[in-house]
Amino acid sequence: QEGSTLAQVKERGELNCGVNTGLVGFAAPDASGNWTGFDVAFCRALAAAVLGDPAKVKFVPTTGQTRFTALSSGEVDVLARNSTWTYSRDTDLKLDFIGVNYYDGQGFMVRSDLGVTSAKELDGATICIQTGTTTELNLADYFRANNMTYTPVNIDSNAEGEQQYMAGACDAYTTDASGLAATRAAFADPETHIILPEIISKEPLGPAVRHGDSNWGDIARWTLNALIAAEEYGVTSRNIEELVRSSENPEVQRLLGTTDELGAMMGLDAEWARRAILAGGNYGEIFAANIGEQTPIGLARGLNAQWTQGGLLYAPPFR
Amino acid sequence: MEHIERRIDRSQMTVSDEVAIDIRNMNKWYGTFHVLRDIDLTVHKGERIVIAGPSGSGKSTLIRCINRLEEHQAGHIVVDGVELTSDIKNIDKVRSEVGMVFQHFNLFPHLTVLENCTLAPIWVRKVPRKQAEATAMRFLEKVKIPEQAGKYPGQLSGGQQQRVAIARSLCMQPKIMLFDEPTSALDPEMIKEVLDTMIELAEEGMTMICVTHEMGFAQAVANRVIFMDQGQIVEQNNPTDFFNNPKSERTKLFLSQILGH
Amino acid sequence: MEHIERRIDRSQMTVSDEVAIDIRNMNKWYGTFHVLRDIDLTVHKGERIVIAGPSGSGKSTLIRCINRLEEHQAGHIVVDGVELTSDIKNIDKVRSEVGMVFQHFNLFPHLTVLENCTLAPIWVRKVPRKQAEATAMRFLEKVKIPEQAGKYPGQLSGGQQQRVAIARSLCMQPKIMLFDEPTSALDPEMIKEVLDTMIELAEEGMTMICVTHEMGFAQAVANRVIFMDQGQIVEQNNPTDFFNNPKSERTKLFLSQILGH
Amino acid sequence: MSDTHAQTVPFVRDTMLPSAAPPVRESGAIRWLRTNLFSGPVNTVLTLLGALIIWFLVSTFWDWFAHSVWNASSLNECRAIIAATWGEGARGACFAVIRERWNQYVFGFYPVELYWRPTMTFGLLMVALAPVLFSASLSIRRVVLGITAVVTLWAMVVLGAPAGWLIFAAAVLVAGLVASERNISWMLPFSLVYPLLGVWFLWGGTLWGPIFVLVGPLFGWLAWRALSRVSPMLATVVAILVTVLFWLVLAGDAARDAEALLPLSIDAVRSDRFGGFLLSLTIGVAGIALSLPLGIVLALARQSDMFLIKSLAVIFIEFIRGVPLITLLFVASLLLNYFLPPGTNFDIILRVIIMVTIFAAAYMAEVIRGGLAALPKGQYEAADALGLDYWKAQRLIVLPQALKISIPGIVSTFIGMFKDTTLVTFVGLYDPLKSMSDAVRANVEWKGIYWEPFIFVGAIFFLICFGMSRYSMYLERRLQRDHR
Amino acid sequence: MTDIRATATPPFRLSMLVNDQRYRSLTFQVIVFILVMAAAWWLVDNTIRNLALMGKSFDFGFLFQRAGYDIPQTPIPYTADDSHLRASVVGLLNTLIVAVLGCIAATVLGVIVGVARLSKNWLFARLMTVFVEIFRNMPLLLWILIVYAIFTEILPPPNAFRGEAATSGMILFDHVALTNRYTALPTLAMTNDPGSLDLGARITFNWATIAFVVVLVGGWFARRMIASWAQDVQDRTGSRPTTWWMSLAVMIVPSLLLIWYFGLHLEPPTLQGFNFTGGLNVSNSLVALWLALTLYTAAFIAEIVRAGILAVSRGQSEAAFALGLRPNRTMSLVILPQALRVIIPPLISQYLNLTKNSSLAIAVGYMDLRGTLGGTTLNQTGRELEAIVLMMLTYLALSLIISAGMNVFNARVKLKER
Ligand SMILES: Nc1ncnc2c1ncn2[C@@H]1O[C@H](COP(=O)(O)OP(=O)(O)OP(=O)(O)O)[C@@H](O)[C@H]1O
Ligand SMILES: Nc1ncnc2c1ncn2[C@@H]1O[C@H](COP(=O)(O)OP(=O)(O)OP(=O)(O)O)[C@@H](O)[C@H]1O
Ligand SMILES: [Mg+2]
Ligand SMILES: [Mg+2]
Repeated sequence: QEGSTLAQVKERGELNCGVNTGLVGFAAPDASGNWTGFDVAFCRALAAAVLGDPAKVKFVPTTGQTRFTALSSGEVDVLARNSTWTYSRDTDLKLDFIGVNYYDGQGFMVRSDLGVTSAKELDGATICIQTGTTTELNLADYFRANNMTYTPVNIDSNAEGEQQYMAGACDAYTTDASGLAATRAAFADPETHIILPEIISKEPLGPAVRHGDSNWGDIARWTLNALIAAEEYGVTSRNIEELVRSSENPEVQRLLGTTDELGAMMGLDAEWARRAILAGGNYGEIFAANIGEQTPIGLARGLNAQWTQGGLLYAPPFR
Repeated sequence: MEHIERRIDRSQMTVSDEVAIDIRNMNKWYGTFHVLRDIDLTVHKGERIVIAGPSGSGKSTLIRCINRLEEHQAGHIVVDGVELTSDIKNIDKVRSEVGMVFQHFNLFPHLTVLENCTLAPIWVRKVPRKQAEATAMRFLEKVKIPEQAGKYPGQLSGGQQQRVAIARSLCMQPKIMLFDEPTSALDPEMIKEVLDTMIELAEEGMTMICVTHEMGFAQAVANRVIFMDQGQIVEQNNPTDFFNNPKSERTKLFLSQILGH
Repeated sequence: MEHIERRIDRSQMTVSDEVAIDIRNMNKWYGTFHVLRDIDLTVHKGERIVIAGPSGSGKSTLIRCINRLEEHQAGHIVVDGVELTSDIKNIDKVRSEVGMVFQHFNLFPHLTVLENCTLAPIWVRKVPRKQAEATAMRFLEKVKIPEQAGKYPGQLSGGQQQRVAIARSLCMQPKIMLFDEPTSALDPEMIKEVLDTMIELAEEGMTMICVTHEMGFAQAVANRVIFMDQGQIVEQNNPTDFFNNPKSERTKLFLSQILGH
Repeated sequence: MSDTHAQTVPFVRDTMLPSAAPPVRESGAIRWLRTNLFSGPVNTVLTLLGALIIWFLVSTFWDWFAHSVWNASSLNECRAIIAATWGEGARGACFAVIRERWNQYVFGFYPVELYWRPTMTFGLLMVALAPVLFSASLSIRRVVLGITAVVTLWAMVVLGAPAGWLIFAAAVLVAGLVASERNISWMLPFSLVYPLLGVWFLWGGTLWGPIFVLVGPLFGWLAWRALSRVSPMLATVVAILVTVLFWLVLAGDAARDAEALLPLSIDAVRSDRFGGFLLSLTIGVAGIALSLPLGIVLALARQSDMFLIKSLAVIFIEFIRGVPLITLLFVASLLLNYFLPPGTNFDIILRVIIMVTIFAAAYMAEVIRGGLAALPKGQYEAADALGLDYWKAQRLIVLPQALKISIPGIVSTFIGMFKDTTLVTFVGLYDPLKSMSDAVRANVEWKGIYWEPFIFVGAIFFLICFGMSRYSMYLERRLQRDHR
Repeated sequence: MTDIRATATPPFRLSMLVNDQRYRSLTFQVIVFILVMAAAWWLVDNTIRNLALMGKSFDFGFLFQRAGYDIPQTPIPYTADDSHLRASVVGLLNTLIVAVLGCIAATVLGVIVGVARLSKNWLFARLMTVFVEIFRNMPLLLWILIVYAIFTEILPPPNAFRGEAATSGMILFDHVALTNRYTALPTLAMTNDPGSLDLGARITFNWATIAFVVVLVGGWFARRMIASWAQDVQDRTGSRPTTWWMSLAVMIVPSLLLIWYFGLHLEPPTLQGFNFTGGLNVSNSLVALWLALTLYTAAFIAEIVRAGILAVSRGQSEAAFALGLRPNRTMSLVILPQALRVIIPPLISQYLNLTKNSSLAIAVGYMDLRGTLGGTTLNQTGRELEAIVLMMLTYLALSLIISAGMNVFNARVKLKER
């Protein structure tokens, strides 16, 4: 177990977590440099599970260019940077996506006064797009498939994309629908922008780890699953202490480590999941706190609801 | 002094009555500094005038005004019948009549000696190159360095360079030559070469104004020596009287310093 | 010639039997050009040798070989008992015994005169600064410019600079001094100052080898004059005989040119 | 006197003419205007053109600057204030963002309660630099150190530095001032340890680390002393080996043990907290300090007679100069991990500093080579003839002169490097120009603010770079005066 | 004589490795060589082990895979179906385009500013000084961002040109539209299209283009012939014939003929749908990058030009004036030939800098070599090692070509000096 990621992280006493350089709601530093966001919460949960302290995370801001390299070179232990799980990334880039923490799809945002109601009407349009993302490829494919032309305006960061779009340097801004919603929500006049109904791709976003260290992959995967499962079983950061003492549900007991030593199977202690949930709450709490409808981002759960609520979130059983 | 070996027979040289340069009441200021004050000076064709005076007395400024390298602010300067005003045509006319030799030669280092000499004739006088080169060679022969024609100025000694500078001016066949301390940047051995050349020019009757401290030269060739101080002409006389019998106190003082060593 | 006013009383000066420099069969090539050919030369302690010869005859090369600024390719050079091979220790030893004065002084312009003189004693001989400065002042006094100690070389005249260069070499308390045309870059007035200094050195019995064309100096101080041509020693003799009674044709020719003007 | 013939006869002036004032049109403002602005048709046109440009710039930007708002908490508030004060449709700058976020532009995400530490570090930097940069002029030293002392201490008090550190900083600053009056070379030891102190102040952690880093060369020196009689070269090799071995093998553990015995540490601040001008200055100063010696070594290597050394230097220099800095930064962030043993990982700021240093050193080497080539051969020969060995000759004779000649080039390399520190934005570091502004704009309040941060950041860069270029001119003049 | 040299060799001892001049440098070099080789081996070994650990290989096969992304500006035909290699070539061409345009513009502007700084006009000279200091002392990245922001924030979007109540109008007789996305330029249309020359790899050249190039190059040679004829006449007769109209004619008349023959005319871009079409849309990222590079580099070039002119002493122009040469002749015959020698070498290194600085295209999303090969391609394929190595080598080759050009030029200029 010497060179394993888990051992390294423990030895270092700190989890290196690759995040976006700044995407409001998902990962962004505030004025004093504290990172917050949906992806950030996962990192904290993982740190809590492994190291026992959600604060023991070093956030490494990565650009679209540097993110996978940072992971494969070992600069970060886990990449939680709204990255799409694709075949080639999983195989050729030698990453292991450990699950999906946000089901997304690529969409378009336009000004409502443009008079466009469908992406099919965007023939000849100028479209702002972040380089180095899957969206770039999806866009090319979509327009070819529909026999349309477009002019890409390549941008480097989300902030820049907003600037270009706001100034009218592009007719449409395309990125993951969640990002669009977040961007639109932050506008001074959100009602004058519409997000077109077409979702042109599947964008399952999830954390990734390096290929080859399955145990570390398991830890990350099951931390995510623990957060999802916690929501399913109604375990929240507020009632967790009580449930530890009183829960009758055997699945919850296993999850919280009151019975069975599930943690030991991954080289962790029994209370790993308890700490992960305590770090920022269960999946639902994290969602609500960072990107939910009460936040300026205002995303609905949609596909990201639990399977019991008609969504796609479905954590495998803890046993 | 000992450089000058021959004296010109002044009686042989004609000073015509025609006026070459006429300066009237000329004044010049640098900012508020009054460099030249009420200069009156008439130079006849064929005259050879030496201007002497302490440093900063305005000698250089005066002769630079004559070909309008400096602008005067009051009075008149008429050169060969052309008055120097800010009219560009007049300036051009005057400059092509007046040759000037500088203390630091100011040869063009990127051109050969021959090219230095033919540049102005070709571009200003519109002389065919062949002819310009022939003329240039003639003058290079006169200054005794025809064999250096193909070299670049950097490859010549100071004395040779100054002679090229003289030849370059002569190639424009000027009516008047101005010299501004032509020998003061030279090593002693080279001074002689240059002075010899100038004496030869004087013998041929060239109108010359020469700022110099070579008093031997002045005694040998000048018709007139002008002594300047504080921007004004303090004394002028023929060289014999000037050196032997200076009138003003300043002149006496200056001569005692100059001839002292 | 007229620079030299006094003659050394040679009888007073001792030339010991000890050998200071012994050059045997030395040859040197630049590429394929054979600059020095079969040089044999023995210099005793206290000897003062003047080397003369036409330009390009290898004089500079010879003395530069003696402190290994140039490498010889065949033969032996033994300086003060140490043979010059490519062994660095020997080279260092020889260099600290041999002082050298160059034609162009080669003072260090970024250091004051005093610093120029103390640099090598402090860094090579590891002399304490105080002591080095005291020595330096002594030698600056000897060359008669103690008052310039605080100035930079750029502020001195050529003659003063050359004297500083001599003092700088002396500060290393060398057993042998080499001079490579020490006066040829100087103006005539300054030559005297430097030659006087060198004569004084000679009077104190310093072993000296001097490349120079100052025949007056040679006659005044040298024990031996060596005449070189085409990389070989053509003639050597005491100065009196050398100048009055040269044997080889080349020497005669050379002397006639040198003494001609 | 105006009679022509009067001139041909002897003439003596009895009374000297007094100096007169120039004619009105030849003097004062009018003449100045005439000669400097309206001396000809072309000049007049140029003057008008210039005036037009100035008018255009002023009229375009005047009201924007005049209507600037310094007190607001969001862009919308700014706009509201501008609209309320100067009427609907008025344009105005919203410098409130600078007021609100200046600390981020200056310190990045450095912990607020520790702002005094970088402040002190850069204040003391001036003291450390004084013996090197302002060695010649007492008055300049007095001014620079005086201002530094006052500003640093004031800032530290304002930023809430603990009393102990205030006293420490004051002590060093006063010592600097005193040394500056007496003999500035007394401060040289401080200048020498400053790099380690500076690193410690900025990053914090245990002081034992820097101390043991210093101890390494000490052992090296001891080894050198012991062996230098036997063979200087062997001694040097051994000394370097001892030093490096000490650093690699012993220093880390020793520091840890010492820390356990006697804790000497301040709050550690991680690299990811660095940003803004703090980051730029850290990279810039480190790059400058490191690239000069490396550049000198490269230049000497390139001038060497040894074919292999020379070729290696040429290849290295030409390679580095042939590629854009940005690609080197990508190497630092993407490829360095390929080239190091699996599992090694070191600080991204350190990696960037290394790359920036290498980049600047290659340019520096060329600049210094120019200076070396300009030295007459006689200087080398004189040094040889005096028995100085290669290194002594280089250090005492050659480099002081070559560096002096190269000062303008060296400083412009520094300026270029300092400007280039903004490029770290492309490897995910928070430079003051782009990343920091993007981060500020990522907040809802400041979304859409562009010009004000640009102006603020640009102005600071301008001040620093312009200051450096003026300083190099001063230095050049001073050295010319000194030695010629 | 022959064996003299041989006798000088003393027997070899081990200590000579350190103490002997001849062997010492050899020893040192051998040690350095071993160290360098060891370091290189260490790096390569680490790389191999790291690659193995990550399960990656080092091969350039990815260059031939489908790129899958679009590029806004393609000097040669390119679609998302083309290979990464072709995308990289497109990027390289884009780098060259901005570099060449930048070098030309920066030279022109730099020379103007440099000369203007020496102008006697106080106001103008000061203004130029301010320009130079401002641009030299702030980061290039800042200028790129500012210029780009000016374009996007200040210029109108295309739909401001739409309809009756258009808030913006096209300039230059309705042929050019400045928008915040691009500058819409008119197309050159031909009524008599001669077809294209196909070079393979879908690179085509219209015969008309080729004809124009031929005519222009021919015209240039003709101009030189006219100049040498004029020189000849001047040499013979002294007066130089006025040739500017002839030069103009040989450059322009054949072109006019070609224009007439091919029926070449401008077709203004029209606003269709979202954007202007039918013309050439030069994206703002290119224009902004080009402009920022130009302004920034021009400030440096201005200083070089100024220093070059100042290096020619005042005496030179005075001597020329005294000979009666006019100021413009003085400039062309005396000052410039001398100043150029000082100016050219640093000028070329500014060209080098500009070319390398063009990699800051990343800030405005201009798809240059770094944006394609070192950007999207790297990202999509995950081949950072190969992509970056290839990219660095390409830049290196560009630099070496430029500096080789400089050396040739220097050698030629030097020759004239002696
Ligand atoms: N361009 C200028 N601006 C201001 N003052 C000047 C300028 N040129 C010369 N002067 C001043 O004008 C005065 C006369 O200068 P000028 O060169 O004519 O003297 P000079 O008699 O030739 O002296 P020298 O023998 O040293 O050459 C001097 O005091 C000089 O300082
Ligand atoms: N580094 C060198 N490489 C090749 N040839 C050289 C070198 N140095 C000197 N020479 C040649 O060696 C010969 C002897 O040179 P040296 O300088 O010793 O002559 P010299 O007698 O001192 O002449 P001078 O009186 O001119 O100083 C000359 O022909 C010279 O051209
Ligand atoms: Mg004068
Ligand atoms: Mg010699």
